[in-house]
Formats: sequence, C-alpha cells, structure tokens
Amino acid sequence: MTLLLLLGTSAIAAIVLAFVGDRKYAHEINIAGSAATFVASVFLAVEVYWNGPMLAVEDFFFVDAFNVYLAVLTAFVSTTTAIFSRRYMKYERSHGRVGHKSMRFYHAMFQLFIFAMLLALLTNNVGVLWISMELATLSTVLLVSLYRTPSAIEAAWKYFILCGVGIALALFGTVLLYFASEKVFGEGSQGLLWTNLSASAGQLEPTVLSLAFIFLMVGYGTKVGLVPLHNWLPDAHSEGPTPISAVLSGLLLNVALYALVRCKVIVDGATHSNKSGYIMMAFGLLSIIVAAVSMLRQKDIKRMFAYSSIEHMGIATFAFGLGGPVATFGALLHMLVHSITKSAIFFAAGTASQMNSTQDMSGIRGLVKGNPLVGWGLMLGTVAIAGVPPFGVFTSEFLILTAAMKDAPYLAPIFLLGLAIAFAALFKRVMPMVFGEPAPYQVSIKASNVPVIAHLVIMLVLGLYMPVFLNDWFHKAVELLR
Amino acid sequence: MTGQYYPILLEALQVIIVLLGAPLLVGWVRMVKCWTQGRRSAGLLQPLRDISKFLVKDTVLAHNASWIFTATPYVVFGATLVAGAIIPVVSADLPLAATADIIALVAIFAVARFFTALAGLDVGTAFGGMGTSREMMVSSLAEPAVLMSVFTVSLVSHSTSLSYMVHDITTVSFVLRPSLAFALLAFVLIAIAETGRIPVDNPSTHLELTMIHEAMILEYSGRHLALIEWASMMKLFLFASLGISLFMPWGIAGIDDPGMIPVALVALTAKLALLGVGLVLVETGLSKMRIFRVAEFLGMAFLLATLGMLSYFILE
Amino acid sequence: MDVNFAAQINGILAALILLTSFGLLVQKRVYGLLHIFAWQGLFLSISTAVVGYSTGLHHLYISALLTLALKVFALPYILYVLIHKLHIHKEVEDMVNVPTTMLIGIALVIFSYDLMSPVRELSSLVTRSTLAVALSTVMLGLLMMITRKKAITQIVGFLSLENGLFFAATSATYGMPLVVELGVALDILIAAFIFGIFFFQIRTTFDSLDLKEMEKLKEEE
Amino acid sequence: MPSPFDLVSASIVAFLFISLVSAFLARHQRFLVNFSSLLSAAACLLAATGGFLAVLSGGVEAFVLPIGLPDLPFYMRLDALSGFFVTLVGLLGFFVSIYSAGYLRGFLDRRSVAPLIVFCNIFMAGMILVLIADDAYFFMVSWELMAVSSFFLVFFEDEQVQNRRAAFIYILIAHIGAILILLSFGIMAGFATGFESFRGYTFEAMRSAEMPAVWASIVFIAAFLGFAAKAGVIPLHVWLPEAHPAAPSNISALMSGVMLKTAIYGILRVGFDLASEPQWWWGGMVLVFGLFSAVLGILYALMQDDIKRLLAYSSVENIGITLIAVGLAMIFAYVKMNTLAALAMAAALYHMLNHAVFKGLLFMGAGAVLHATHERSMEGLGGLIHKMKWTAPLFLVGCLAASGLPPFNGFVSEWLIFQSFLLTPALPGRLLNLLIPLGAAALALAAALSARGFVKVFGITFLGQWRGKAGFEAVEVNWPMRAAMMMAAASCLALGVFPTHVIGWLDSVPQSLVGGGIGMTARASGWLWLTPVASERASYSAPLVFFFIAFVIGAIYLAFKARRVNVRRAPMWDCGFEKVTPRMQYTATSMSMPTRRIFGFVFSIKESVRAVARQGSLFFPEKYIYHLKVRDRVWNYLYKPVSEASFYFARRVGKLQHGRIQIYLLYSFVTLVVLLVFA
Repeated sequence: MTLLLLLGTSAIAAIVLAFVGDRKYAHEINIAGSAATFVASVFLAVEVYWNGPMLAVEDFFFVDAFNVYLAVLTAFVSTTTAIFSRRYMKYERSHGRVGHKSMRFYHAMFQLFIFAMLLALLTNNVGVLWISMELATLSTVLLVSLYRTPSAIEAAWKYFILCGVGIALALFGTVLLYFASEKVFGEGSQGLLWTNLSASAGQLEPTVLSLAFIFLMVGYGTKVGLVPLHNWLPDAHSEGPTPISAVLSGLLLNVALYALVRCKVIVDGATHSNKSGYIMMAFGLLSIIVAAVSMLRQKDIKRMFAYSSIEHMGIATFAFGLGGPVATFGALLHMLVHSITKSAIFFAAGTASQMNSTQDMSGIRGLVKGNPLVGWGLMLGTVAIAGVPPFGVFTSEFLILTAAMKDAPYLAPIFLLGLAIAFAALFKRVMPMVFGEPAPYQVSIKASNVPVIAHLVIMLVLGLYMPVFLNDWFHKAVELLR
Repeated sequence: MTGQYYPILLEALQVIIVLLGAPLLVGWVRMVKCWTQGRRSAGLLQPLRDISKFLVKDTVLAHNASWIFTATPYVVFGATLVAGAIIPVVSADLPLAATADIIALVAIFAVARFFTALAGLDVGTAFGGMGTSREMMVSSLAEPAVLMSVFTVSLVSHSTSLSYMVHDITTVSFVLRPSLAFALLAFVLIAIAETGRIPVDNPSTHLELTMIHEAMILEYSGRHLALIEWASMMKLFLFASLGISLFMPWGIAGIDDPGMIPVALVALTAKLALLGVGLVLVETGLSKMRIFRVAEFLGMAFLLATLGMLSYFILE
Repeated sequence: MDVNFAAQINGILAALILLTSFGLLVQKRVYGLLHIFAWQGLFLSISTAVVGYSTGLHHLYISALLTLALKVFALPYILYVLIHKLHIHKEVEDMVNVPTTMLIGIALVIFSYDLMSPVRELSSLVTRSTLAVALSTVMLGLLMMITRKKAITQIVGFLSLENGLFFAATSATYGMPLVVELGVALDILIAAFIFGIFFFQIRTTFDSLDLKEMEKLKEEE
Repeated sequence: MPSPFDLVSASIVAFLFISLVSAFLARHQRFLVNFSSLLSAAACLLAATGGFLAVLSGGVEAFVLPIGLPDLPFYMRLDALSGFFVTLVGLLGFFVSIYSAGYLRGFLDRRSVAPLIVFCNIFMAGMILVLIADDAYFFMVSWELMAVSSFFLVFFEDEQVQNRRAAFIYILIAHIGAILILLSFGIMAGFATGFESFRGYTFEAMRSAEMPAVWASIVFIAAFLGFAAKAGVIPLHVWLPEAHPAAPSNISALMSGVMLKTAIYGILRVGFDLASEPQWWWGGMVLVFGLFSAVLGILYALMQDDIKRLLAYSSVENIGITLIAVGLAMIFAYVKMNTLAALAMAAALYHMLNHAVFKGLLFMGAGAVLHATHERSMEGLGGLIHKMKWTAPLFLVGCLAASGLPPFNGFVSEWLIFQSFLLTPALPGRLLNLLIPLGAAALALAAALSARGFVKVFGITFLGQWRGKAGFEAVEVNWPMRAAMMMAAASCLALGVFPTHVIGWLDSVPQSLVGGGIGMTARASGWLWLTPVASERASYSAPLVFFFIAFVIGAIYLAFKARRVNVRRAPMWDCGFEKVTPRMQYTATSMSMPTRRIFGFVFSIKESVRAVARQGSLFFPEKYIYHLKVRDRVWNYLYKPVSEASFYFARRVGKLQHGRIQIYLLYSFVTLVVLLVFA
C-alpha cells in the first residue's frame, strides 16, 4: 500500500506539474511532491525493516533491504534537490535562461524522472526494470537540453543516442535472460521476475546467461558511466541545469548500477563463477584511472565533478565485482555516500557558477569571502568526496581498499594511484575557487544553503557514527548479494 | 690523611698548570721560531707580560656593541678553563675528568667558538662577519673530524671517558693499530686548524685577506682581549696535551699513584717542548693556504678520521 | 500450417530482414532509407504474426499489430513529415566507402552467427536459428549509426537496431510478456517524439542535421 | 584520582569543545583569543599530565568508544609509547597556547582569527587521537583529521598565492603518505584473523597476525614511506619548507615541534609493535634515510635567508637525527641487544622531546621577530638585540640548544646517540658494520653544521646593525609571547641539566618496546652523573659542567669588579675608511658563501652578477645587482618528472573524449565485441 502511495505520489505530482508547472507555486508543489514521496519511502523502509523483504501486487513489486535504502535515498535527494532548485531555477528564470513552457516541462519531467527511478528500484520484473531505466533516460534527455544552447543540445543528443543504444543492448541481454528462464518457468511474466530468477538461478543456462550479462553490462554500464562507455556523462552533466546534474550523478547512476548488480546476482548464481565480477572489476579500475586523470585538465567545474562521479561509480563497480562481505558492504555504503556528497557539491557548484555567472573554474575566485556558506560548502564537499575523514566517503573507500588489499593486492596499487591523482586534481582546482580574493564581477545571490548543509552534516555523521539500522540493512543486502 | 684532599690538590695543580703552562708554551713556540728565523726572541715570559698588561689597560667598546660582545670573553675563558680542568695532563685519575667525556669536551670548545663567532658579528663590521663566516666554515669541518679521530681512540679503549681512555691506552690495549695511525694523523691536522696555526690561520697577522680568528676579535681591547688571548693560548696547550694523552700518554701518572706525578710533570714538559719545536718547524716550513684550500685540507682530515674508524670496524 | 513450414517462412523473413538492414547500411537517399525501414518493419510484423499463428500464442498478434502500427506506419510517417518540414529530403550524404562497410557488415553477421551457435543448440524452438539474424540486425544497426554522418540516418539506424531487438524477442522467445512488449513500444513512441523535437531544435540551432556541427564538446587540447 | 586515560580524553573533549564554541564566537574576536588560548592551555596541561603519568606508570589502558561503524567502533589505547608523545604534544601545546594569546592579537584588526582557532584546536585533538588510536580505521580518521586541519591552518592567510601553493603541496604529499599507511594497515588487516567480521582492523588483531616475511617487509616499507612523507624525510620533505613559512608562527611551532613527531610515533608503532617478522635491513634502511635527511637537511638550511624556511629545514635535519637513533634501535633490537636498543631508543625519544621544545621556542621567536618587524628575510633584519631585549636571549638559548651545545638539552640527546654508536659491537652483516662509522661521521658533520647555521640565524637577525627600512623601530613583543618563550627556554635548560631524571622517566617506553631499559644504569652513580651503560664506559654530568662554567665566569667577573678599569664607548674601528654603513655588514647570503662553495654540488645554484652601467662613464657602473637562487635538487629529479608525466598522460586520455558521437558509438561497439570475443 505504502508502495503504491510512494510511486503514485511522484506520478501524480508529475501529471499535476505538467499543467501548472509554470505557476509561481509550482516550486512548492514540486517540493511537496518530493517530500511526500520521501515520507512514503521512509514508511516503506520501516515496514521492510520490521517485516523483512516483501512482495506486492502479485509479485510485480519486490522490496528488500537492497532496493529500499536506495529508494529512500532517491526520495531524499530528490526532495533536497527540489528545495535547491526552487531558488536556483527562479534565478535562471529571472535571468531569462528558461521560459514558461520550459519551466512546466522541467517540473513535470523532474517528477517523472523520480517516478521512473523509483519504479526501476522497486519493480520485481527485469523487463519493467529495463523499461523504467529507459523512461528515466528519456525524461531527462530534454531537461539536459533545457537551455537550448548549441552545446546543451549537442550534449542532450549524445546523451540520447549513446544511452539509447546502450539501453537497447541491455534489452537484448534481457531477452536472452528471458530466453534462458523460459525453459524453467515457461511462458509468461513469471520468467522475468527477479525473485524467481535469483531463487532458481542454478537451473538457468550458464552459456546464455554469461552472454546475456555481457549485453547487460555494456547496456547498463553505459548508464552507470563506466569507461569507455562514459562519453555522454561529462557533457550531460556540464550542460544541463544544475539540479538535473545533481540528480543525474546522484541518483541515475546509482539506479543503473543497481540494475547491473541485480543482474549480476542472477548470472553468478547460474555460472557459479565470478567471471562477471572480474569484468566489473576491470571496468571499475579503468573508470577510476581514466576519470581521475581526466580531472587533472578540466576547466568546467561541473564537468570536473562529473568525471569524479565516473571515478566513484568505478569504485563502487570495482567493489561489487570484488565481492565478499567487506567489499560489498563498502560498495553499498559508497553508493549512498557518493550520491549524498556529490549532489551537495553540485548544489554548491551551481550556486558558485551563478554567483560568478560562469562555469569556468578560472573565473571563480574567493567564494569564502563572497558567500562563506557556499565557499565552505564547496570546500568541505570536495574534502569529503576526495575521501578524507571524518566524512562518510572515507569509510566506504577504507573498507573497499582494505578488501581489495586482501583479495586483489596486485590491483590495489592502481586503485590507490587513481585516488591520489583524483585528490590532487580536486584540491588543485577547488582551492583557488574557494579562497583568495573574490573576482570583481562576483555577485552574492540568495541561494538555498539548507540542502548543502544538510547533506554535509549527514556525511559527517555517517563518517563518525553509522546508525544501527543502516548497518543491519547493509548486512542484509550483503547477504542477498552473495 | 692527604687521601681525601688528594683529588682537590690534583685538580688545583692541573688548573694552575693549564693557566700558566699555556702562555709558557706559546712563549716557547715564539722563542724557537725567532731562533729558527735568526731573530732575538722576547723571552719565554713575553705572553704572560702581554696578558698582565692587557688586564690593566682601559677597555674600549664599539657604540653598538651589545651584551653578547662583553659577555663573550668570560664565556670563552670559562669554557676553555673548564675544558682544561677535564683533560688529564699529569694524572689519569683527574676527579673532574668524569664530569665530561671527550664528546662533551669537544662540545665545550664548540660553545667557546659559538660565542666568539657571535661576538664577531655583533659590532657589525665587515671584518667581524668575514672572520665569523670563515671560522664557522673551518670549525664545521674540523669538529666532525676531531670527533671521528677521538672516536677511533675511544672505540679502541672501549670508553669515551678521558681518564679511562688514557688509563686503558697506557696499561691495557696498546698495539700498533692502523686505525690509531689514521686517527693520529687526522688529529694533528685538525689540531693545527683548531688552534689557528699556519697553514690554516696565522695568529700573528692582521691582513684582512688572511686572518680568521683575529678578524673576529678585532674589536676587543683591554681585559676582554686579555681573556680571549689567554683562552686561545690555553686552547693550543690543551689540544697539545690532549693529543699527548690520547696518543702518547706514557709517563702520565696512572690511576691512584700520586708518586708518579713529578715524573709526569717532567715528561709533559719534555713532550710539549718537542711538540713546540715540531710546530715551529711546520709553521716556518709551510706558508698559509688560500682560504678555500683549507676546506680541502680539512676534508682530507675528516676523510682520514673516518677511514680510521672504518678500519677499526673492518680490519680489527 | 505445420510448424516446419512456419519455420521456413520465418527463415525467409529473417533473411529479408537481414537484407533490408544491409540495404539501410548502403542506402544514400533519405527517402530510400525510409522505404527500406518500413519494409523491414513489415517483415518483422509478418514474422511475428507467423510465429504467433504457428504456436498459437495470441498475444503475439498484439505485438505484431503494434509493430505494424509503429514500425511500418507511425515512425516512417513521422520521419517523412519531419523531413518534409525541415527540407532535408534532398540531403544525400557521402558514405565512408561502401565496400568496406559491406565487408564489416558481413564479418559481423558471421561473428554473431558464431556467437549464437551455442545458444542455438540449447533452444528447442522452431525459430531458434533466427536469433543469429536478430543479433546481426542489431550489430548492423549499430554499425550504421557509427558510419553515418547525419542525425536522421542515425535515428534510422537506431530504429532498425530496435527492430533487431524485437525480432530477437519474438523469434528467440516467442515474444516477451505483454507488459514488457507494451512498455517497450511505449518507450519507442516517446523516443520517436523526442527525436522529433530534437530535429527541430538541432535544425533551428545549427541549421543543418549534419553531426559535424555537434563536435564541440570535447577535451580541449 | 582520575586515571591518565581520563585526563587525556578529557583534554580531547576540551579541544573539540573549544573549537566548536569558537566557531560561534566569531563576533567577539578579542575575547575569543584570550578565552580559547586560556582554555586550550588548560587542556594541554591535562593532556601533558595524563601522558606523563602514563609513561611514569608504564601501564596500559584500553577503551572502546561505541561510535564509528557498529561493527568497527573506535578502539583507544594509552600505553607508555603513546603517553610519551601525548606528553610532548601537551607540553609544547601549552607553551604555544600561551604564546597564541599574544600572537593572535597581531591579526585582530586585519582578519578573523576564528578559523585559525577552530582548526588549531581540531588539530591538537587530532594529534592526540592519532596517538591513542588503537585500530586502523580510527587511526586513519584521526590522522587525516590532523592533516586536513593543519592544511587549513597552513593557508590561514589565503590571499598570497604561494601560501595556497604551499598548502596544496602539503596536503597532496600528506594524502599520498596516508594512502601508503592505509596500504600497510590493509595488508596487516588482511592477514589478521576476523577480517570478514571487521575485527581484523584492530591493532590487537594486527599484532597477532601471521604473515610471510615478504609481506611483512612490504608492510614496513609502505608504513615507513607513508610516515616519512609526514615527517619530512628527504626526499619527501619538499612540503615542509613551503608549509612552515606559510603557516602562522604558532602553527609552524606546533607542526614542526610535534606533528612531525606523530609520524615518528607511527614508525615506532609499526616497526616495533605491529609488524611481525622484522628483517635485519629495516633498521639499516631507516638509518640511511636518517643520515641523508640529517646532512642534506642542515645543508639546505644553511642556504636559506628566510628564518622560518631555515628552521623548517633544520627540522628535517633533526628528524633525520631521530631516525638515525631509531634505526640503530631497530638494528640492536634485531640482534637482540636489548640494553643497546634501549639506549638508542631512549636517545631517539629524548631527542624528539628536545627538538619539540627548542624548535618550538625558535619558531615562537621567529614569530616574535615577524610580529615586531613583519620581515621574514634575514637580509632585512639585524641589530634586534638592542630593540628586543627579551626575545634575543631567549632565541639565543634556542639556538644554543639546537646547535647541540652544553649545558642545553640538544647536546644531551646527541651525546646519547653518539654513545650508542660508540658502544656498537661488531654486528652480524658487513653492511651494518660499514653503516655504523659512516652514520657517526654524518651525525658529527650535521651537528657541526647546525652550529654554523644557528650562528648565522642569531648573528644576522639580532646582532650587527639594522639592515631593513631606514627609520623603522622594532618593539619588543607583548607579555604572553615572552612568557611562553621563557618557559620554553627554561625547559630547554632543565632538560639539558637534569637528563638522568628524564631518562628515568621515559625508561618505561623502551622497556615496553624492546624489553630492556637503561633507567637503572643511567642513574647508577647518582642523579648527578649520566652514565648510559657504566661509568667507565662514559659519563657526563651536565649539572657540574654548567656549575663550573658559571663558577669560573662568576669568579673572573668578581675579580674584575674588585679592581675596575674605566670602559668607554667609541665608534667601531673603520680601518680609517670614514663611511662605514650597515650595508657593508656581512649578510646571510655572504655568511653562507663558503658552504655554497664547498657543498655546491648538493644544490642547484643559479648565481648571476649584473652591472648597471652609469651613463657617461664606461668604467664605474651605477651599481651591481647580485642574484642568487638555490633550490633542492629533489624538485627537478623527483617531483617535476612525476607531475609532467601525469599531465602528459592526462593529455593522452583527453584525446579519447573526441567529440564525435560516431567515435563514442564505436567505443561501445568495440567494447561489446571485445567482451563477446574474450568473455
């Protein structure tokens, strides 16, 4: 019940906003919708926490420790993003970067996007998972090109085509999956239910599944933004409006990774080998290194942090590939902390580029003097994302690293090298932006700092003290994923 | 009944020897030098006369001389005298010898030098600075060298405490060792450098291009100058007797036999006299080096000393 | 009509689909592309219907109809309208030389055949052999997107890739569950609208649908 | 009666509390300064007492703080080793806190001191937490807490670009070091039991971890390099001479005085406590690194004309000296000579204590000079002894101590290290036997050179005549600063004059680490006499030496008083050349010229003299311009290649982002095909 409420809220919000999305109170509706979703998700979470995994609507939905926490995370980040986007988009609007229709479109699509992701997370049907992933892509494509600038359109086009092709390949993988499962479950949607597949993965045909996994890997991997399938990601993040960048790298990548991991579980169950794990580790390492190195030479602030998202997704992928309780725990935690931190950073970065009316990092200076909250927000966010304690990212990276040291000691140095380079790049770029004398053209604007502060506080708490229920969830999830 | 006074008497004797012996040694050296150069000498006591003369003369201070400048002579003299009270000259069981071993001894000399160098900078003349800079260059190379050479001896004698070293070398473990030979050679070179003799420095010049020690104390006069001069004489005497008691201590009074002391005195005088002659021969034979040759000279000394220590570890 | 016969028909249709996607690969004229694409959709829907008939799975009829509606009429029509509106019907693009493309295409067909042979052994379906064709259609669609320089041709390539997927779904598994089928169809429809919007946006901002215009976003030297 | 651990943890809470409160008191700057300095001074005292008692009792206290991950709470442990370092932090922290009360006033009307105070207290807390952490996770958290807070402190004055650059280099090297440390912890945890259940991260589990010798060596090397990066061991020292001048002086005092020591703590912790299977060459490696740092560090120091840079390089030297002792201790411990190992370790600890005190004093003095003149380069200073009547003698004490001259503390520890060299018997292993004399030689050289360096610092800065802007009048600094420096100077003297007590106190540390001690033998013949092993091997009586020198000086002084001659002031002797100006004095550069000539091969020197011609005259130029640039060779040999390589790689990778969508599609296509073929 809660579940339908959860999905329904965002769907309804989307529809409503499709009509009134350009009114003055649209922002508040947007916030309210997201907030309601968040509340619903919390209730759902509590339910699941007490009663354990649950199936709903004749097995169409399946909620367990793994996806429920991602659902809560999605709802939460969407709420804070809505709060942030209120002032942000008002400013954009007042500076004539977006028009009436666009605002309507923006709000509707935002909610639709949330809906798609929640659906992807909660559904039990691998096919529907695919559909909602596609839906998530489609709903954001036109948001990326919201500003109608040539580069925005180009970015959106690349996003559309690359993700379209990727997702198509994923569909092929899904077809193969169904092809294999059909022999076990016969015709009908039973054969696509994740619960059935994972339960009786042993009977599925290994060859087909390993084939299927490759397609799923390439397909969903494109959306996760793994190198070398990542090329849409920096463009889309840097050209879209900041709230969208925040949810893209904070949520969409997570959901894609979630889909991938779900499929991995089935495949591993069938093939009884960790071949898929090795593939994921390879992708992860490649992403870490390439992204870290690319960050060294970035000029656009959002672009740089987009690369950092690639790096962190690489870390999580690597960890999931590594397997084992510690690594998986770390990976789950990493998905959480990365999305919270990264969205906070995007908020701060967005405000910063509004203040200096440029996204070029060489043009942004002395934020601390201009607006201490924004400056420190960006600085601390960078510190956190760079994996420095006492912020949560460190915890997950610590666990993943040590696990890597134990299970794959010869890969660990590469991993560490990547981290070091990324660290250097981040600090080299961010310090001049935050400190020093502000640029003359810098204006101080009314930015909503609540989301940034909230996220950073959460990160700090997570770094120093992890609540027991979260820990239990992760352990349950780890159990599910082994 | 003299038993419990014996150490005190011995210490007193030692201090007197150092205080008076130093000017006498310098006087002797100058005398021999005059003879070798066919001049009439001013006599053995001339240095003593100089000192007493300085002591009664007025003192002139530069306008911006600070308390460092006035304090330095006292510190230098005090440090050197304490050093003199530590090195066994006539008897191995010098009571104060235990207060500071050979490393501490070198450090005490370093204190004296440190303050001299500061005094050189204090007034702010070009000369003082030049002297300080050069002196510190010399010392920074000489000090490790002297440490290394005495380390070799203390490795041989399994002790760094002077009296035990002397005792050990006279009585127990003296065989002809390559390490000691290296150490001795190094020590001689350094002693020349440290006491500011030709070919490193010339105590009797005031040519700005050549002087080192004199440049630092150029501003001193009167009783300050007296203290400094006296201290430097003592330094010469002490290095001589240190070399003697480390490398040729025979004839020195061993642990608790007071009877030997007169003999020891005679032996000491003889050795010092010989050393003086040797020094004169060196100084008349050689001419002063250019300042940056000194570095090579000392580097060689350092190398020799290290070789000595190495050869102890490798050969013995 | 007995199963083997259906299988033979299906085989023929598969061959035709493959042929059409080769045709797409080498066709220069925009209208030509559309026609070939429409033909492909037709073959696809027929084969779906045949499979449905021969196996008595009636939801396949629905998907056959969907295919017919979308792939044969709706999409080509939308594209046609767009081309007309944007005055790009004369656009004839120079290809990177045809023989190479053809060779690569053939290589891909062989590759996917080889790839699918193990899967083929596993399957008991009459239509199993067409899985290879489906995969090669996908591959060829991808190849087309790589080799073509115009936005519109890329879209066509993308759609034929989708055809391959549909074909795989029907031939390999007698169609996905209906929910999925509908969802996929819906997605494709939305996609169609989106690229429609895109064409206008691109056209208005770059006044050409040539992808060379859209190579600004890259790591500057 | 609270236990030592209670005191220490109380101090940590206090520090965090202060930083929290200060964050909200940013309005009332003046109040904030006094309040925070006072409170943190009290907290430091708490910590110092706790550490002192812990070392005194030599007991072990453990505690588990139920935060962090539920499966991995924060384990804490206070034993003799941690206690010693906590004492260090507390002691110097106390001086510096009092100093800050005066020093921070200098910022009051220029900029907000709130961040400085906030991060400074976090920094203190972080350092103490590092010392009492007892599991890898908590250790890393506190380690990075320390690093990051000090990083913010380094560029507290963030307008200058070079400060930001310094901070960047600092944080980067610190982070790479941290990663290396994490590497070694990770390996140990991996071999420890209960890794799967998060229990392997505790130091307890690591101690009992069994691992093959190769892995043990990797663990040690990684840990050593990681900590060396923090300690500023050459060649990882480059951040240090950048960061120390950039940071405010009270912070540089803390960083150089105690933060570097926490790295040594880490080396001791891993080398003696955690790592199993020690190898014979571990000690040798540490020794060699120590030698290079000691000699090169002081040589670089001699070349500087910025006081704080010079002091920073001298910290490199002293860390090197400490590592020499540590290396000796490891070697002795390996060959099971516990007494010798204890001697060497006691020497190392003692030297760290001394260095903390005198380097703290020197940095505070440098801060005072900066505070009074706003001039960091010695070339613009001089004659301050007449203006700063208190600072000058206190700074002099620091210089004497740093040059290892009796009766001050620096000498005692160097003496102990020399003793442990000289007591070395023939060791198994030819290499080690060669190392010992070379080590002694290098140490002697470093000691002598450091005297040279500090003559330069004091002489040029405080003596002679004012070289700076004409008509500038420096004024003595305020009381809190003076008081802090006085206390530091007093403890320099005390540590130098009563070594036996100190050694008796810290004896429990070697007892616990190498299972031997010199506490008994050191005091065998009374507290007056320091006899490390036996009185016939070596003995040194600091009190007596001090007393006798004082006595002789006093005696002469009185003798002169008895019959006084008149002293008159006169202009200094100008060789008959009338116009002697302050510009004719020796400068810092000319002071160190002989060293440049002798050891020139060590540095990369750019030297140029340019004549500015006077119009109309060919022969008599207007003036000569002398330009000198001395740099670490390490920069060109190590750091430039690395950064250039990474940027080159970055350019190459950037080419991947080609911009053409077809190319991107090709990537996916190729990836797919490759995977299909190979997987």
